[in-house]
Amino acid sequence: MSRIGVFVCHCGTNIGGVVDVPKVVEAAKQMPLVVFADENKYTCSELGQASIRNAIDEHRLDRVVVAACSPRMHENTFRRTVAAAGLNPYLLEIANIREHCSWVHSDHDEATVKAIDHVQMAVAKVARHEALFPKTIGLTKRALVIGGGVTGIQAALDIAATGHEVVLVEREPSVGGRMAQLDKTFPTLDCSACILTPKMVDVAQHPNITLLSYSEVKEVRGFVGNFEVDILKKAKMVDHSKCTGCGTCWQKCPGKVSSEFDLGLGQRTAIYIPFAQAVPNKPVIDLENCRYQTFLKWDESQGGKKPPECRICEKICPTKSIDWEQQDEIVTEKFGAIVVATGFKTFDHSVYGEYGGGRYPDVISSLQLERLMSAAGPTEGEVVRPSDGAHVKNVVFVQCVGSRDDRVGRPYCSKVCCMYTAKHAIMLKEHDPDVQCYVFYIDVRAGGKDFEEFARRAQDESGAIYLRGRVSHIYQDGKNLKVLGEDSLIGRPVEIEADLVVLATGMEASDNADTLAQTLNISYTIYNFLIEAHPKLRPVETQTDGVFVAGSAVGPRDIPECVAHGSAAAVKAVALLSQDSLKSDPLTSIVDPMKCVGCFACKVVCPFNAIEEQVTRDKRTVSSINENLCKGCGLCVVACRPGAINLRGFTSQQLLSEVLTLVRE
Amino acid sequence: MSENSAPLIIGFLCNWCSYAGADMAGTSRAAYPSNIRILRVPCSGRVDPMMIVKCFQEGADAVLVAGCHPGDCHYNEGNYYGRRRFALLRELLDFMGVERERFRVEWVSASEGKRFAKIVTDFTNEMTKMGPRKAS
Amino acid sequence: MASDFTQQIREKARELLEDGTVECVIGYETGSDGISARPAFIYNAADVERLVFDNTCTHNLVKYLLNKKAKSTAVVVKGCDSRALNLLLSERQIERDKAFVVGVVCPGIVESRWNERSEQLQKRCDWCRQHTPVVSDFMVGDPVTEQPPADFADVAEEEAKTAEERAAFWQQQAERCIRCYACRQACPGCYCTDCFAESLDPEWVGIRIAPAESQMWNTIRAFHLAGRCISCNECERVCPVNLPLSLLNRKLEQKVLELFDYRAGMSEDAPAPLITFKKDEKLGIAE
Amino acid sequence: MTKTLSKNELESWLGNILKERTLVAPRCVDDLTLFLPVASVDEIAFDCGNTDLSPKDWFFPRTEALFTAEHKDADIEITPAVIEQETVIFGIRPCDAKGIAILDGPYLADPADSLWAQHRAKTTMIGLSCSSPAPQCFCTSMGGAPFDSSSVDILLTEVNDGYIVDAVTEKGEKLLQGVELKESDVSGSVPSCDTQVPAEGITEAVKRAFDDPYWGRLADRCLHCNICAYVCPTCYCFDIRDRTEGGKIERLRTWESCQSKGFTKIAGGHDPRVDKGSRLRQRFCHKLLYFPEQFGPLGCVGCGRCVVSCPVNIDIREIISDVQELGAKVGEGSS
Repeated sequence: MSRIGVFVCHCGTNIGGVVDVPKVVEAAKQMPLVVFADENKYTCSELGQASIRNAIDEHRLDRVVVAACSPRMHENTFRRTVAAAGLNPYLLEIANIREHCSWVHSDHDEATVKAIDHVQMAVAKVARHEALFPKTIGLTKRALVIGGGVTGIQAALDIAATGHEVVLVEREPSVGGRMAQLDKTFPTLDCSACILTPKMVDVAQHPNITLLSYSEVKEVRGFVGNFEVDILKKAKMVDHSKCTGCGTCWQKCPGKVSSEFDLGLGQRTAIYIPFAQAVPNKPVIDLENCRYQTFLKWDESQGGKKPPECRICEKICPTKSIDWEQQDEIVTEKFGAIVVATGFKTFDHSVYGEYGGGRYPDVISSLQLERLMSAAGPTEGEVVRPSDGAHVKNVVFVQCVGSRDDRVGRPYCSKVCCMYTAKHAIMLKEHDPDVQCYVFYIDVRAGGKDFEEFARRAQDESGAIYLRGRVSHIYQDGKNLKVLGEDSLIGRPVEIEADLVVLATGMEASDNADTLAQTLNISYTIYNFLIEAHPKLRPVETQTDGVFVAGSAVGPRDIPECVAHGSAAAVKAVALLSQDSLKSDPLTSIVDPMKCVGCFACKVVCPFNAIEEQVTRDKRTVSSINENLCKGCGLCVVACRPGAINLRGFTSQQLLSEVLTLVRE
Repeated sequence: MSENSAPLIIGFLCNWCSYAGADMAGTSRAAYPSNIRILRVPCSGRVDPMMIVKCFQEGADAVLVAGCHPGDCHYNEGNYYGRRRFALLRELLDFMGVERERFRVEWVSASEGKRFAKIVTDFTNEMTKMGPRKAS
Repeated sequence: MASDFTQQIREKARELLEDGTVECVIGYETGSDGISARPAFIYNAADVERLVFDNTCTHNLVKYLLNKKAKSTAVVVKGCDSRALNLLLSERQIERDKAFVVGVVCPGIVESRWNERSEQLQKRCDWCRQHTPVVSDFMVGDPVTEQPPADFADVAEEEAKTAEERAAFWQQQAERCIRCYACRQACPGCYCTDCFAESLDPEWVGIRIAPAESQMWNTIRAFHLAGRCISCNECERVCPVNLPLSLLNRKLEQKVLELFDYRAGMSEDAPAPLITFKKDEKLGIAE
Repeated sequence: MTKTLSKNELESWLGNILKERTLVAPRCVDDLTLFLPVASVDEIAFDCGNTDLSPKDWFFPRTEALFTAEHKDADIEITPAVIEQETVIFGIRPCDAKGIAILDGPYLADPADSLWAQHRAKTTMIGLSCSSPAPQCFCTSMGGAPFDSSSVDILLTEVNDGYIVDAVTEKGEKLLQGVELKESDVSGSVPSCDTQVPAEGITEAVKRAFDDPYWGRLADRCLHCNICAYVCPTCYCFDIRDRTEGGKIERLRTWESCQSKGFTKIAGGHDPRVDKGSRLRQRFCHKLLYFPEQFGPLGCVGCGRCVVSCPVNIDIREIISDVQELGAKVGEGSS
């Protein structure tokens, strides 16, 4: 038989002013199993807590009900209180008689009746409570960072700085991400490469960081502190342990293809580094375009001339680093924490038929303009037309391409386009004072430090003409482009002859972000952006413990935000890795293997992959809960028809006891 | 306690959104009738249809289940499963003579204190008007 | 036709038992009244002559696969029964390679009781949209593909009553129920080793054999079959006090079809409606 | 000479009984015939044959409180259940009445079950001879007869223009006080029960066939529902559980059956009758072996309800025949 103590709080007059507290105490004394009931002015005060501790001692209480404010407020406080008196902290139940009673009801009698009912429910529930004990689990003190853009780089460096090992996985042959493609950054006009490359080099050189470029995460098993990750290392065909990155091979390679990094505006070779400052500064061979591969695959029956064997890279490599035998390889690594920073890609504007659908060479994306403006880009910083190489004079910018547009399924704002277009207008004017820029916009969103000033500068100092309205049509007219739009402020159609049109393409989640999210068991929006645990208060955590998200993989963000989130995720990861062991929340599901019939409805509904299959001694396959993965939602409990699963802290017995106090009185 | 013919409404509120929303109603002193008795559950997906049937079978006049808005579930998916279960359960209950109005499901976020108060007020008024349940 | 079916089933059974494909054939034989069928378990080829198939073969024999410890069992199934196979396969209660399914294209089953046999087809045959088994290793009869449209006139009739009338109706039914659990024992979808109804703690269904408890039992029994009931209507047939259990099952069947476009047991892979969801679906809940 | 009562006189007599006591009689409720209290004589189904459920509900209710307990200050106050209402059951068949009577064996053996004793004392049974035994009936094989008066208080036998009245017990005579009976020389035609079951020596045969695989094979088809036990007039097993409401506790006894899984589960989780065969065998061993060994008569009265109700046609008559054969075979083997 339990010995339950009930402590009813006046909360000053917050409760006592409405609820007849002494009456509640008297009613509590009559409830089954209650051996002690008392009232406090403020139960959460040191005095109030002491009275609970004393009563536990004096009356040998084994369970405690506190009738006070919401459990969301002080449940943990009172758990510590009862624990201090030697009780298991889970042998406590809170009756919410403030937020759910005295604060919302003015009739004293009704409020008192309700308070008594809530106390009775809590008493009935706590009688069914059991002592619960968190489990201690060990952890691997290493972090995995997925994505080597500026966010991932920042996160990796910050984690590494605390002495923890980091593995940074990057899908491309080099880290750097989108920021590496930019010329300057707004609103300071810092050279993007100048501020990024030192960090890229730091990553490569940091003793605590292992960089796995040209690699992808394939499979994630385990749980917080104990992840096991399969990483696919794609075959580079170059032995990076021998290669010095001297560059002879990519200078001599005859296989020329369009450069992804330069977005089709320049070329690269088949053995290549994506850009000059690439890290690692060692090449990979693009087998699709390698002449030796074409030679190997050549089939006489297809006719034509047999291609040359090539193998020039192999012949000229001074360190004999070319390795034609290399294969894709999967390595399995253990981590305690994972930071996801998979970034974004730009919207593909070819879906806009009215903008030429990608057919006009002189209608380019903003990111392409960045490459044109970059001194390290395909034109060495000369802004010329892709079609004929002519210098540009009239440039039209079209905003919100793939942003704020329901028609293309992108209703959200990409946040950075207004600012980078202002930057482009300013930069173009700086390059060539004769250039005239026109900007078709919907709104200019310039919220941010120095942003509004910067956007004004594009108009006031650089003379860009901002036209509020959508562009309805762009077409080729001789060598130039005609841009038809509307200036909605004066309500008149506008026609501008341009030699270059720049589309401010929005941000989208990077390719396969959804697949990766599924692998990691974190959620993602319908646009494939990752979802944080709480958009305000837990911005880098996810619903899966130990997995953190940062940067523009979560949603459109600019560089400083990405860096800040990278650091934030790093701190969260480090906070986790700095612990000697982890304590699991004991409020998890539990399976009675005798009752389980092995239908595994639980496994199907569990959002956290916490249900495992287990074979009993009598050879039945039954479910069992991985308590480290279980979050205590209770979905499995309801899915389980035979009632083999229960949820600690919210057992069916406990909830039913509460209900029965209401209906059987 | 359904004396003086006031309807007994049993509310199951998910801890993360709706229970917090009811807390918010308190914090903002948004008054509502006192008939409802509130149980805290981790998720609307933890509310077992058996529990709801039990409430009715033992004489409750009405049941309210409140959870996070679709897409906001603390456990990602709990309310989606709940939604399906409740949709069918309500049909079955109605078919067996427990009017569909007596079993209400609402999505209430942690910030919707006023809305929670309004929901409970409307529900209580409706149930008072309908009167106690007839059978069993 | 019936005698032809009987012959084909006997021959197949003989073959399966003789070549050791199966240890047991579960089929039908003539009952003690000499006019209606009952389940038969045949272990020896010599006994296959006991097997019959006629329009009194009402039992859903799939239920028996749940307890079979044999390495391999052959089972005779009608169209409706066969859907139970998919249900049990998807819920991992039986193993496909341990069952040899003798499907019978169902000619329709008549109302029969011990020593009583009418020529009136059973209710479920009026609703039936599955004369041809959905799972079979050997088919008796020519498969029919025609599917009549779903008809829920019986449900609609009940729904036309007022809530108060419906409550009173089910109250009367609950008063009759003696909680023998025959409905559960006959149902292929009821296979829990510990049924919620007999759980002492939590005590969902009280021990009293009384209307409130019986109401709880009947409601939850139906709900546990929501999206799982394969419409064989064995529950109603076996009920010794003739409770109209099919009404509850069919109400849910209708709703499941309407809301989720789902019919239980039609395939092994489609997830049952209550263990899946669609984010954007509209179900009339909190909208 | 016999005493008779016309149909009208019977009805007015029953009408008088109804005023003072609870009158329970066969009533048609939709498609079922059940023993239920009647509010007027019109409700009685006089020609219903055997009812769908047996009348045992009126002696061994499906649910019955044994006592209630309540907290009184620091103490617990227990109030035992008392049966006060006088009840008359009209239209009970000789087989069903015998079913009740033989349960005096287990229920009145020391220590007697007080509730059973009270029910028996407060209830008067007016039997009705069975004029047209149904195809499933086999009472004569089980030591009964369609006109057997041994277990009722009054036996009525339908004749052309009324009923022959036979007051069997003192209780019966008391109930008939004040009723004017006609003297008559009519005699009821003696119906016979066609179905004969070889029940003689069955106890011995069951004993011999106890370990035969027969039971396991029979159980193949058994669904293990409780129909047979719940329709049976002589199945008397029960379960006991407490029910709380507020601060009150009721100790309840309800029907249970040896066919239920877990019926014989004991503390610690062991169940000696876990397989279906042993559970099914228990039913027949109890009726045909243990009951007669302990209390004398066979535990089956041949009412035939289980024969009709079993959804998979487990037919006790067939089993008796089978077991006789088996027993004989085993007997030969051992001798």
